[in-house]
This record gives sequence, structure tokens and C-alpha cells, in this order.
Amino acid sequence: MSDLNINQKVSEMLQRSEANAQQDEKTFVRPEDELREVVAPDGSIIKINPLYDYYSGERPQEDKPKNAIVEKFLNWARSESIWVLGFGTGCGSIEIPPLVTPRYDMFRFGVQMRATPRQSNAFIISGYLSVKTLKRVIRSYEQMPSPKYVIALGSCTINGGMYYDSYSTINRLDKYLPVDVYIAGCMPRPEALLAGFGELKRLIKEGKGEKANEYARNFDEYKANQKKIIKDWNMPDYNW
Amino acid sequence: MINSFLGFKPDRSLYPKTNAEGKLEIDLSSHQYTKLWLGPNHPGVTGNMAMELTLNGDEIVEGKTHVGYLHRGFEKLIERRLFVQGFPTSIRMCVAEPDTNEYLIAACTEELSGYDKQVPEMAKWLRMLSLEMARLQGLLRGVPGQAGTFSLGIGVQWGTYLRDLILDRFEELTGARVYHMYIIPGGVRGLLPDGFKDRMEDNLKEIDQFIIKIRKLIFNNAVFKTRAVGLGVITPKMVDQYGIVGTNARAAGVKRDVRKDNPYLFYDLLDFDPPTATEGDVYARTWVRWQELIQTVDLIRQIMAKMPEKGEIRAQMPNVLNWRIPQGETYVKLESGRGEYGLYYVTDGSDKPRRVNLRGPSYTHGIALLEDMLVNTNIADVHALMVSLQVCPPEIER
Amino acid sequence: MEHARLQLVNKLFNDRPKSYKYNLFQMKLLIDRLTQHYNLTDYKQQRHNLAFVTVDKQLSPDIITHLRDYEGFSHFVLLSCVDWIEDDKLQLTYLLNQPNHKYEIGVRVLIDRKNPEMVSLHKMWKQIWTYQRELHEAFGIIFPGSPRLEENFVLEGWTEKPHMLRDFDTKEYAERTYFPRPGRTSNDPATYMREKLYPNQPVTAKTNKND
Amino acid sequence: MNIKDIFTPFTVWSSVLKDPVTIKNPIGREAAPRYRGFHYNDINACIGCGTCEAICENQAIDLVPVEGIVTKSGDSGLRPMVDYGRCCWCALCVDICTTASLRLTNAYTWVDTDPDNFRFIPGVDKKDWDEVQLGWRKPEPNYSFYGLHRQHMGELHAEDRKSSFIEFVQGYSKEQAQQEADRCVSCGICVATCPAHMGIPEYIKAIRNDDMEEGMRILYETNPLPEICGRICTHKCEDVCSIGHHGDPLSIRWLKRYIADQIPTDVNTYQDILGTGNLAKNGKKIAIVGSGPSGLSAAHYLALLGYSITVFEKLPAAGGMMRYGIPEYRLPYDQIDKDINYIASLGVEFKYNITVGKDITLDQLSKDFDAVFSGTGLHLGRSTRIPGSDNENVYQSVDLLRDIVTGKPVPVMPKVVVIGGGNVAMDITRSMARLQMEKYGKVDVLATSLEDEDFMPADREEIVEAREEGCTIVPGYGPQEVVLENGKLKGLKVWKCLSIFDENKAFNPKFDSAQERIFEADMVIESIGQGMDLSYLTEEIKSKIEFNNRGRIVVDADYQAKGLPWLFVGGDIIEGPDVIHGIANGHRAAMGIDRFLNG
Amino acid sequence: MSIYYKLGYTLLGLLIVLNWGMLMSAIFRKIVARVGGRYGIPYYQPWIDLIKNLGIRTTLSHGIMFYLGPVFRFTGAVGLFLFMPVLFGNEAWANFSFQGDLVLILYFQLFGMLGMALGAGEGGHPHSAIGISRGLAQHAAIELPMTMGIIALAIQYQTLSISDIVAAQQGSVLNWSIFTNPIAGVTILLAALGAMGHSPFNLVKAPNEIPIGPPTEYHSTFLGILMSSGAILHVMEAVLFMNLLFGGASNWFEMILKTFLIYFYSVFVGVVYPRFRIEQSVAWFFKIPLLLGIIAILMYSF
Repeated sequence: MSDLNINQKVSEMLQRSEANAQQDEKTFVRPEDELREVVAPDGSIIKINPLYDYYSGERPQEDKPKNAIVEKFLNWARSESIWVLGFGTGCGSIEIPPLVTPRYDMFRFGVQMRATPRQSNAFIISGYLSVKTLKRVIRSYEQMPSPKYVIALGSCTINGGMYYDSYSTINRLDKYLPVDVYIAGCMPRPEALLAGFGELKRLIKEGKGEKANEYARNFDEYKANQKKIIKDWNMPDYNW
Repeated sequence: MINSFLGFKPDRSLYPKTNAEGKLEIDLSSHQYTKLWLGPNHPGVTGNMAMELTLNGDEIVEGKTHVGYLHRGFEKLIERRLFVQGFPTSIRMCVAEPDTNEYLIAACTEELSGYDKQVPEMAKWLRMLSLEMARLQGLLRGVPGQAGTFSLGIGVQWGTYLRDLILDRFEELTGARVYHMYIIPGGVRGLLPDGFKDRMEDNLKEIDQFIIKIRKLIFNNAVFKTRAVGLGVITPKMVDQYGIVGTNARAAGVKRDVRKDNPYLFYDLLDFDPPTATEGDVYARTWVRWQELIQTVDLIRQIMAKMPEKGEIRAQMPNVLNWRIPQGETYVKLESGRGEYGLYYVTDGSDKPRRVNLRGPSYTHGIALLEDMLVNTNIADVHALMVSLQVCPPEIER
Repeated sequence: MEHARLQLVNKLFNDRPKSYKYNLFQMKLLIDRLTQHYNLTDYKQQRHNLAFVTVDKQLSPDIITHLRDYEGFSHFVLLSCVDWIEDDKLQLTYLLNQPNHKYEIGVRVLIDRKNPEMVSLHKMWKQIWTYQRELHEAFGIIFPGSPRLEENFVLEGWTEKPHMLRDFDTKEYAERTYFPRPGRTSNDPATYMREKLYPNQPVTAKTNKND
Repeated sequence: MNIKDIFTPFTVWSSVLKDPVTIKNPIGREAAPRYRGFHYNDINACIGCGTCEAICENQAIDLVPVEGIVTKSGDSGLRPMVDYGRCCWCALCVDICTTASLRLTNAYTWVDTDPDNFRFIPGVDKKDWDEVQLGWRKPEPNYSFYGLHRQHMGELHAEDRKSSFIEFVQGYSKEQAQQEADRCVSCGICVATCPAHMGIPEYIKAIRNDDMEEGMRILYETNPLPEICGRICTHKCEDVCSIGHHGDPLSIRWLKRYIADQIPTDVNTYQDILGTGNLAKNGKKIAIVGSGPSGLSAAHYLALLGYSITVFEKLPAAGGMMRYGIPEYRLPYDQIDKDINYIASLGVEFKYNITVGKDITLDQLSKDFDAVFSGTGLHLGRSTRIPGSDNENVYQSVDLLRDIVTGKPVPVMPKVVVIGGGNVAMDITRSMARLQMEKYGKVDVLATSLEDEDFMPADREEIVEAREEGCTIVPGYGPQEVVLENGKLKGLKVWKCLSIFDENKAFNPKFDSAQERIFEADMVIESIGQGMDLSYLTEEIKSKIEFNNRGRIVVDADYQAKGLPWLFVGGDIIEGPDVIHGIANGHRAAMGIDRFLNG
Repeated sequence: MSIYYKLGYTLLGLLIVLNWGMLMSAIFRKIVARVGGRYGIPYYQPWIDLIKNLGIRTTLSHGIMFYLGPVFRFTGAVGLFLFMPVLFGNEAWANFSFQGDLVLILYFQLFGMLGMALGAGEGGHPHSAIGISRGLAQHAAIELPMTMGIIALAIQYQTLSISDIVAAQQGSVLNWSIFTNPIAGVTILLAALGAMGHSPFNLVKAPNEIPIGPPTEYHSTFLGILMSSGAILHVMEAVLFMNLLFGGASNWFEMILKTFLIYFYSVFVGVVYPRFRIEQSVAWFFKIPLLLGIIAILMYSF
């Protein structure tokens, strides 16, 4: 590769990064996420922009239910098979182990834990969310396939809870993610959580579990709110 | 094992070189290394913590822990709250054993305001009971949980069930399942309900059986031994170098227990001897914790036998809304299930604390020690190590 | 039963003073030895097994090394910082534990709040760099040479002043950033009652207009 | 690895045949009896004091007005609204609740889709758990967040105090005052109840901070007679004190006295503390008729505003009823002088022994001065008008009390009966007891009132102390006749009183003539209330102003008489009778005068 | 029998096997739950999960191999079924078994794993990559002793046809290979522990370490396919061991009973042991089963 080409590439890269910087001044990029060139084993040079190469660049689309009867049947199946993402975001997650163990045994009700967001339908936000976790929560949530549901536990998700004046935790979850069901308590007992799953099942069966579409519809608004508080937004807008 | 069996020496030629400063030179673009993030969204990591691992094959060449996902700024928030308001806030610093935080806040404020001599006897016994119950429920999760990290789930199922029974007792005694908010500055918030001791005794009998079952299941298990023996060794020399406390130190043969060394409450009235081991590996730590489980059951029995039937539960304190504490500073510690757990408390004469700093055992176990222990272990053992050190992330970042 | 309990309690109060006196005696000896070499101020015996001293910033590494190597304070407990904003000082507290005699000493070092810098002790104990990293983030203290000092510890993308300083107002920041749920108003009983019961009366008293 | 390690673990399979330990129906399972679940508030018992709001570390509680609950004395009309987006269920609000109305039930299941629903007023908004009785309640008295018991104030023993007119209540020491002040929860229920709206929580806070000068400044914002008020105020604030619902109410009066007592008797110190050293004059002149609490209060605040004040007093010293109606053992004269001297030091001119209407007319005052404030008080005794009450040995308490002060000879007889159950009746009862002690060496005074003991208008401690001093108090009897024998007073015939008010709430006592008693007496003192003397008002003035159906002058909110803009009226003749109403009237009238003159 | 009948029977058999596989997994999850003292999922849960997964709206792909991975796996499972005689002595249920099908079956066992490897690699998730590399390593370690054992049986019966091996075991229980050739039987059974994917040899999917291994990125319909192929695979592997060691089955009831018991055996072990690390499990397979396999071959070679 001639020097000219390299110079050209470098100037292109510079332009791209400047364009990014102009888009959002607050954005700062970690060293490993910066534009870089990698030498492949065969000697060719591969240009990598980690933030845009590794992810989908599409906006989320609304998935409208199509056939009413089929959808009703599927909703029944969805309500009876809720797979919960095993992401303990806050202290409420201490009440998850009792649920999957003999005393409360939520498997009876078709609720199971799942380790990866790709296979999960329900996200339990177990209490307070620090901004640092919120960033990961957004990514996990966006990776979950639609239809997906969010269960918010405790006071912290409703209005900040006892951390209302903390510089680190958000106050209102519904500003950043669409929430299906709130369960009161600090933290809610496992029984209340099971009641929350019951309510979620009812909502899904009635066809009201369409918050994923709401997220897609109001995508710009949610994104604006998220970006307002996540100061180092070093991830792409679309995480699908 | 395969290497030792086939007589191979591990091939270190691919390993990164250390430079003059003692740091590893890792060039990620050299295709030799993989960056792997374990957590925060990871079902195996206790709490909500991330480990940034650089891998060479299955082996870790560099590990960094990242905390702060559960950061709520307690120490800042408590500076804004009255002394009595600080206690519901502070107990959420560690969800695994919240009672320890309650006791520390109460003990610090009492000591600095000079009310520590006036705490009634009954309240002290009840404080001890709730602290030991908290240790018991922690161990009921922790001991089988260690096998759970190697995917032996049955013990976890039983243990969590029994922990739930203890939580039921907590609920009767304190009015809440997890965040009990029971030990209040000056005393405690309630007497034992009627028939509590009988129900507790029933639960303890079940736990006795569980202890035997768990020995057969875990400690006499060939595969568990294969995995745990020799993993994550802490030598006695490391104990002071890293500030290792609690069961982790005791499993390495260094007998340190705040209950014995600096007795608080009525611990010097109880008959017990903290268990120790010498190997210092994951197996030894689990073994020590299992023996501690036996001991805690015994301690609860002793406390229930020795405590008075009734009595005053709270000293007459100043009006909580107007309570001011003169300027001073103190450090109060106790032995939690994870080790020495202390609170550095500074007051400035106003009705709010000036500075509160929690020193949880995880602070050293979870960062400095864990990061150094991760090197040269297999990724499959990462979170077994983490659990065996009993790392509780919320207590690191608070 | 009751009798046995009383016996136990008596035993407690008879036995305890022994260890109290032992600890106090040992601590007194220690302080005597230390004062021969160093200039200690503000000595305070907080408890029979806990004392605090203030030492000069320049001498503090020496004293801590001395305590570790010659006095057996081998267990490092805690490094903390207190913001005395009124005096324009930051107080660093190094808390050390002597495992044999089972007592603790807190070494206070006052540093300038405007220019907070302190010698890094990360070579003395392996966990100290964590404390120093946290204090750098929380109070903005610089420990030259401490590993990974500039890395994020608990916060990410933090652009405000260090969050544990007294003049950082967390409530104001939270309200500005995280918008609490609107629609809440509260009333002060005293003012509300006065407005309700005596709607026509002036609320506040007037004093001399010339003041 | 040994063979045992391979086979022992299989023992766990023994549990496969056991029944699962799972709870069959976990949803809605009942929690422990003491569980801290959702809030319930007994809104009838709640007084809206807001201590729950004060202690909540999460700011989860708001005090909001509730439809159907009226603000009244001792009840703010506000009720706590809980935000479950904030609550952490610590139940500190329950533990501190002064009325024990707030509690947590053991219900715990609340699932909702709308986050705004989690804000509710317990006890008002209907919830499923309202009927649940179990749950966390305010613990028993030996566990309390504030001191339940009042600091006992040192006082002379009954035997000692009944033999002299020395002040028998000794005042708080610093420790006592601070401990008493520590009990205050700063709710502010007392503030609106106090007629003068004194900043009670603030000055109690000053005591806690041991900042007497600040306390003094707070006192003088609304009350220029703290020494007097600190001794003899009827303390309506203490009646409504929120912590009085469970425990003794705070001794607000004694705390006020404590502050005033700490400042030396020196007008210069007062002026330094209050910053009233050199007041600028605005050149306007105000006349004040009567130097009772309302007159003094008006004089003080007007003086602060720069007016030149002249006070006309018909008696030889200032103070009105405070000096001439209240016995010395309750209110020593030097303490009255302390307050009055300070007011005088602000440039207020006192003209004694001048009776308005006789020595100078009101019209004259209206011409000489820019405005006139009249607080002439109730100085006429009221008679029962029962047969025989015109006997020479039947006296009026007001007259007797005044005579005791002015040093006139007071008739003291071995057996005395007092008619009346108010504070004045107690004053004369106890004064007579002291005079009897002086003269005869023993006490034989009997006081009788229409009301039952529980409804006697006198302060509780007055009755108790009177009994301690040897007086007999017989409540519940109505006087029917003064028994005369040969024109000489023999006793008082009374009938049992069945009811005092009729269906229309009008004063119309009913008696049971069967239960008749005769109290032997050489002397009967009537103390059933006082009347006002408005003779100083000329007919012309009377025709301009209005009177209401109780014969009182109609005034507006500024205490300006309707029809005569220059005349302001206050004190007992408008509201009361008590000292704190007088002070409040005077203060407000002063503000009114200022508004009237300066727009 | 015409090819159309044959196809019909095959489809029917596939349906039976699929449903039996799902029911069996539900039963075993309930049994494991019982050991832990709880009730566990309802029996119909796997079907609902399957329907739910097919009803997921989002399907996003990471590339062509990401699509093909589950398809390969399903092909592997169906291939196992196609060339395996399910019931002995019944032409309709013998499927397309032929002389030498034993070799094909061994190939199809690997086929699914390779498909997953390709798909998971395309998925790009590091957990998938680590999981699949572990899976391949372990699979190689399992395959070796298992092949040894199977070759020992082939030598014993002098055939590479499963039907022939089953036929040779008829008559009496004592004719079953497990009794006639215990060393090869034990070898295969020990290797079967690994093949069935339970503890202590399930590091591939370890949810505690690399959640959840190769299928991390798979969701919706892909996951549905993986689930159903897993159900078929589980049954068919049990059928293979049944045919090789336990005399096959002559009717559906016998087949269900035997596969249940064979599967139970792996669960029985799996519940009480934690899992090995990958190099430990490889070493274990190279130690005991491999030695036994070599012995078994040597015994019949001479």
C-alpha cells in the first residue's frame, strides 16, 4: 500500500471522527472503540470502526400483530412461557433466588430464568439503576427480541425511592424504558413478584403487552432522554 | 490436570511479556489474546460487577474488576440525613447481610454520643441474635452456593429454602424479610414474638440435617474436590499484604475473628472457637464456612438459652429529630459472614454525620486480591473464585 | 435460668476490664515510644482499643512504615478522607491494625484542600492503590505513581466536581439531571393552619422599617 | 480421590421421594403479624402534625389538604400522602407518629401498570388493606423517639407557698430546659393555635442551641411580654401540643419563661440583643388607653415602627390586669416591671392616674393624636344576682385582687366561699388562702363552680395546686341564695347543677333542687366573669361605632373600630379574656394603625 | 413397502420421537426439581416454550451460517432418526437403516455439533466461540472412547449394521451386549455421560460461566429449531445406546421405557456432581473410558 493511500485513509478517518464529534460533543470514545486499522494474517489492512461495524445500523421497527386469532393463541403461549433475563440490576435481585428455589418455585407458573438477553422476554429491573448500569440495561433491553416486557420492582423505579437525591441513580425508569408492570415494595416480597407475573400474564393475554412497539414508536424521545444522562455515550444508537 | 497427567509442561511461549515496569505487554491486535467481559449482565457473577479478562486460550493473563454498577453514593447520602434517618439508608449498602450495617450505624452513633453504656441488656442480646441469624442466612446461601458455581444446583435449592425459613423468623422478629431495620440507635425495635424460640428451634433442626446432607453432597464429592482443591490459594503471608480478613484469612491458617479479638455485644459470654484450616484454597474456604455454619447454629442456640425473657429494648435517647452528636470520630467493626466489617464515622457536632466510610471485606477481596488471583486461572473458575472470596459488589462501591 | 444468666453477666463485667486495661496499657506504651521519635498532635484515645493521632504530612509515610515494620501494625484497615471545608483542609485517615495486641491506630494527615496531593503508599500494602483510586475519584486527591489512578472507579463519564466533596450538592444535581416525578406539593402545618384559620391576618410580623 | 467420594453424593437422591416444600398458593400469603406492609392512617385520630414528613428520610410523605377535614385548633386539616415511589417501609413514620394514628398493615401486594398511581392518602383513598388489623404499630411507651415525660419544674412545697405571696414556681435549670426543648418535634401545630402565632418551634430550637439571644429575638417578634407570658399564659399551645397525645405535652410556657429569665434585667441588654437602641421617629403620635397586655403590645410594636406613644393608665402603675388581677405568687411584680421597663425604654410615655373619659376625653385624644388604641379590659366584677348577693360581705373577686395589689386593707374572714371555676376564681381562692394563713394560721376557703371538674375552665394545675394548698373545691353546684341570718352572712345555698347549656347551646343551667347543700361562710366572693366599662365612650362615639349582640365593639381584621377610623380597639373587650389574646390584638392593631396612617 | 408408506411412517415416527423427547425433558426437569424439593415446570411447558419461540417477532441474523447452524443441527438430529432402526423387527419403524448405518450414525452425531460451530461462530458472541471450542474439544474426547466401544461391539458381532447388532441380542436379557461384552458396554455408557450433555460434562453450555455457550445468540425460530432438534437428539442417542447395549425395543412401550431409563442414568449422575473444567473432562475421557475402550477392542481382536 502506498503512502498516498495511507494518508488518504488517515484523513478519511479523521474526517469521520470529526463528524462524529460534531454530532454530539459530549460523546467520548474509549481507546478500544476508536477507529483503527488491523493487519490481517495475510498482510492486508482492515479498517475497523468498532462502534458502527459490530452493530446493526437500523432503527427499530414496529412489529404490529397481524392475524388476530393467531396472535391471541401466541399471546397465550407468551403469557405461559415468560423467560426472564438473569440480570440482577439492583438489590431486588436478592429475592430472585427464593423464586427459583423450592419455597416459591416460579417454574410452576411458566416463568423461567434465562442467561442471555437474546432468549429472554422479560426484564426485571430490580430496583435502583445507576447510570452506569442503565447503559448496560439499555443495551440488554434492545438486544431482547420483541415482544418484550419490563417489570419494575420497588420504589426506586417509580420515583427514585430512597436514592431520590443520589447523583448516581436515575429517578424514573419510564423515561428511559417502557415499563409494563410496577410492583410496590422495597424490595417486593417473592409473593408480590409472583403477583406481578400474574398481572403481566393477564396483560399479555389481553394483548396489552406491546410496550416493545411503544419503544420503537417513541424511539427518538427515549434515546434523547437516555443520552441526556449517559455522559459517555460510546455505543451505537441501535443495539439490535 | 491433563498436562500433569500426560507429563506436559504448559506452553508459556504465547504468554505476554512483562515490561520493565512489571506490566504485561498485551497487544490485542496480535490475535493471541481475547478480551472477554464477564458481567455485569452475567448470571454467575454475584451482585452486579464486571470482570474484564484478557484471555490466552482458556487462561486468563490479565483480569480487571470493574465496579460501580450498584453505586448509589450512600456515603454522600448519609451526610445529608439525620442520624436516625441514616440507618434505613445505610443498611442497603450490603444486601447479603444488612443487619451488620444496622449494628455499625447504631454502635457508631451510640459511641460518639456517649449512649453506648445505656443500651439495655435485652437489646444487646437481640442484636446478637439478629446478627447471628444474618450470618446463618448468609452461610446458607454461601456454602452450597460455592458448589453452585460449579453447577451443583441441588445444594443451592435446599440452602435457599432453609434461608427462607430464617427469613420467616426475621420477618416475625423484625417486620421485614430482607431489610430488617431492626437495630436502631439506642436499642432494637421489638421483643421476641411469642413462640419464636420454638419455631426457631424447629428450623435449626432442619438446618442440622441439611448440614449433614451438604457434607455428603459437597465435601465428599469427587468432582467438587477436583475442581476446588488447589484453586485460588491464599498463603498466610498474603493475609497481611492484601488485608485479607474473615473466613478467607482463617482458611489460610490466620485466626482472626473480631468476635474473639475485640469482643462486642456479649460475644465473650458465648462459648465458641472460630474454625480454621491451613490449605487456603477454595475447598478449605468452603470447609471453614461449613464449620462456621455448624457453629452459628450452635451460637443461636446459646443466645436463645442465655438471653433474658424480657426487658427494656431501647435506651431513652434524645428526640431523634433533634439529636446532635458532638465532634468526634470512631471506627467500629464487627465480624460479618465475610469478615471484618467496619464503619469509620466522623461527626462534627451537627445533627448529621460529617463522613461515613464503610470498609467492607469485599473492598480488598474483590479488587486487589481477586485481580491478582485471576491471573493464570481458567475462565471456568473465575466466578468460583469470586464466590469463594465472598465478594459482594455493593459493599465495594456503596 | 435467671440466676445462671446473672452469673454470666457478672463474669462479663469482671473479666472485661482486664482486657481493657491491657489494651490501654499497650497503647500508652506505644504512644510513648512514638512520641520519642515523632511529633504527634491531637492524640485521642477513642476507645480502649482505638486511638487517633495527627501527624505531619511529610512525616506520615515514615510513621506508617515505622508502625508497620517495628510496631507490628501489619494489617491495613482503611484509608479514608474527611472534607473539612471550613478549614480548607482534607483529612486523610490511615487506619492500621495491630493483630497481636488487637488494637487500632488511626493516623490523620491534613492536606491542603486547594492542592490535594499525597504520597502514594501503594508499595506498602497491595490493596492501597484501590483506596487511592477511589479517593482520587471521590475527592480529587492526587497520589503520584499510584497504579490506575486515572481510571474510572465507580462513576462513568463524570463531568462534575469530585462527588464526595462537601460543596458538591447531590440533591441539586439529582433534581437537575434525573427529573423527579412531578405533581408533589407539601404544606407546612403551621403556615397552612394560619392561612386557613386566620385568612386575613398578616403572616409575618413587621419590625422597624429603618433596620 | 477415594471411592467414597464417588458414591456418597448419590445420597441426595433420597429426597426425590419426599414431598416438595413449596408453598402451594404463594400469592397473597399472609405476612408475619408484625410485617411492615402498606400504610393505613386513622384520619380521625390524625392531626396532620407532619412529624412523619419530618422523619421520612426519603421525602416520601407530603401533607395535603383532604376534603371533609376542616382545619381547626389542634388539627391542621392536612393528612399525610405517601409516595410509594419513595417509601422504603422503614416505619420510622409510624414509630414517631404523635397520635399513633399511622400504622403499617401486613398487606404487601400492589401491582400496577401506571406509576402515577403509587401515590395515595392512607385512610382516605380506599385500599384493599384498610381493614387489615395486623402489621407494624407504634411500639409501646418504653420505646419512644421523643421524651414522653415532661421535665418536672421545681416548685415550693404547698405548706411553704401558702404562707406567702412569693413566686412558688422556680423555673428550669439549663439541663432541664434543654431536655424539655429536646422533646419538641417542631410540628408547628401550636403556632396557629397561639393567638399571637408565636414562633414556638423556633424559640424552642434556640433553647436547644443554647442561643438565648436568638430566642429572645424570636419571642419579641410576636410577643413583647415574654416574662409575663412565660408565667401566666393560658398556654393554648400546650393543649394542642402534638406530643401530648401520647405523653405529656411540652411545657412551652415554662420554656418561654426560661428564655426570658436568662436575659438580665437591664434595658440596655435588651436593646442590644433586639437591636432597638436608637429608633428613628416618624413624627406621628398615637394615644393608647389602658396599659394592659394589648396596650403594651400595641405600644411596643408602634414604638418599633417609629411612632411616639403615650399610654394613659387610670391606676398608679402599668400592667392592667396582669398587675392588678393576678396574684403576686404567680406573677411577681419585678417581672412585670422588667417587661414594661423595656417597653418604656423604647420611648413610650406612660401617664398614670389619668382616667380617660374623666380626666381627658376620648375626643380630645383623637384631636391630639393621629390614632387612638383602646384596650381598657374587663375590670367590672359581675354579680350572680342571687338573693342576698347585695350583702356587704359579698365581694367581687376583681375588686379584691386589685385591692391586694394596691395595698388597700382587704377583709379576710375565717370562712370564705368563692363562686366560680375560672382562673380568676382560683386566683382569689388561693390569695384568700394565703391571707387567711397570715391572719388565722389556717386555711378554710371553698370554691364552687357550675361545671363538673373535667370541664372547669381553670387550668388543671391551678386546681391541683389550690387543693395542695388546702383549699376545698366543689365543682358541679350552682349558687341559689346567700343565706343570711339577721342580715349576717351565714353561708351559700347551692343546688347540684345538671346541665349548663340548653339545646340551643345557650347558657341556661338546670338544677336539681333535691341535692341541696349549704356551704358555711362568713364571706362570699363572686368570681363568675368580668364586665367591661365603656363609660369613657361618649354617646356621639357610641352612635358612630357598632356593637355586636354580646355588647362588644365590632372591629375589622386590623382591630379598627367600624365607623371610626382613628379608633382601634383590642384586648379583653374584644377577645379573651386572657393575656395572650391581648398581646395578639395589640400587635395586630399596631400593624393596622401603621397601615391606616402610612397607607 | 412403497417409499410413500415409508415416508409416511418416517414422518409419523419423527413426530412421536419429537413429542416423546419434549415430554421426557419435562419429566426429567420435574424429577430434578423433586430432588431439590420443588414441583418444577408443568409437563406441557416445553411445547409452550416452543410455540412461544416460534411466535417471537424479531428475527435477526448475523449471516448465512447463522441461519444454517440450527438447520445443520436439525439435519443431524433427523439424520440420526432416519438411519436408526427405532423398533426391531418392524420394517416400517426401521426407517432407512442399512448395512453400515453405524458409521453414518456416528457421523451424524458430529454433524449437528459442526453445524452449531459454524452458526455460533458467525454469531460473533465471544461466549459462543468459547463454548463451541470447548464443545468440539470435548466432543472429540467423547467420540474417541465411544467409537472404541462401538468398534469393539462391531468386532464382536462382525457387523456394522445396527439392526444386525440388535438382532444378535434377542432371545434373553442375558444376550444384551452389556452382559455379553461388559467392558465395551461400560466404555460406551461412560462416554454416553458426555454425549447426553449433563453434569459433570456440560461445560459447553455452562450458564454460570459463559452464558449459555454456543446458542447464546440464538433466539425465536432458530431457538425453536434448536429445541426440537435437541429433543429428537436426546431420544435418538438413547435409542442408539438401547440398540447397541440393551437389546433394542420391539414395541413403542419398550422403547419409551428403555430410553427413559437410559436417559435417567445420565440425569442420575448429573444431579449429584458439579461439572468438570474442559481440560479435566477431556483428561477424564482420555483416562478411564479410553483405556477401557482399548481393552475392549484388544479383547475381541485377538
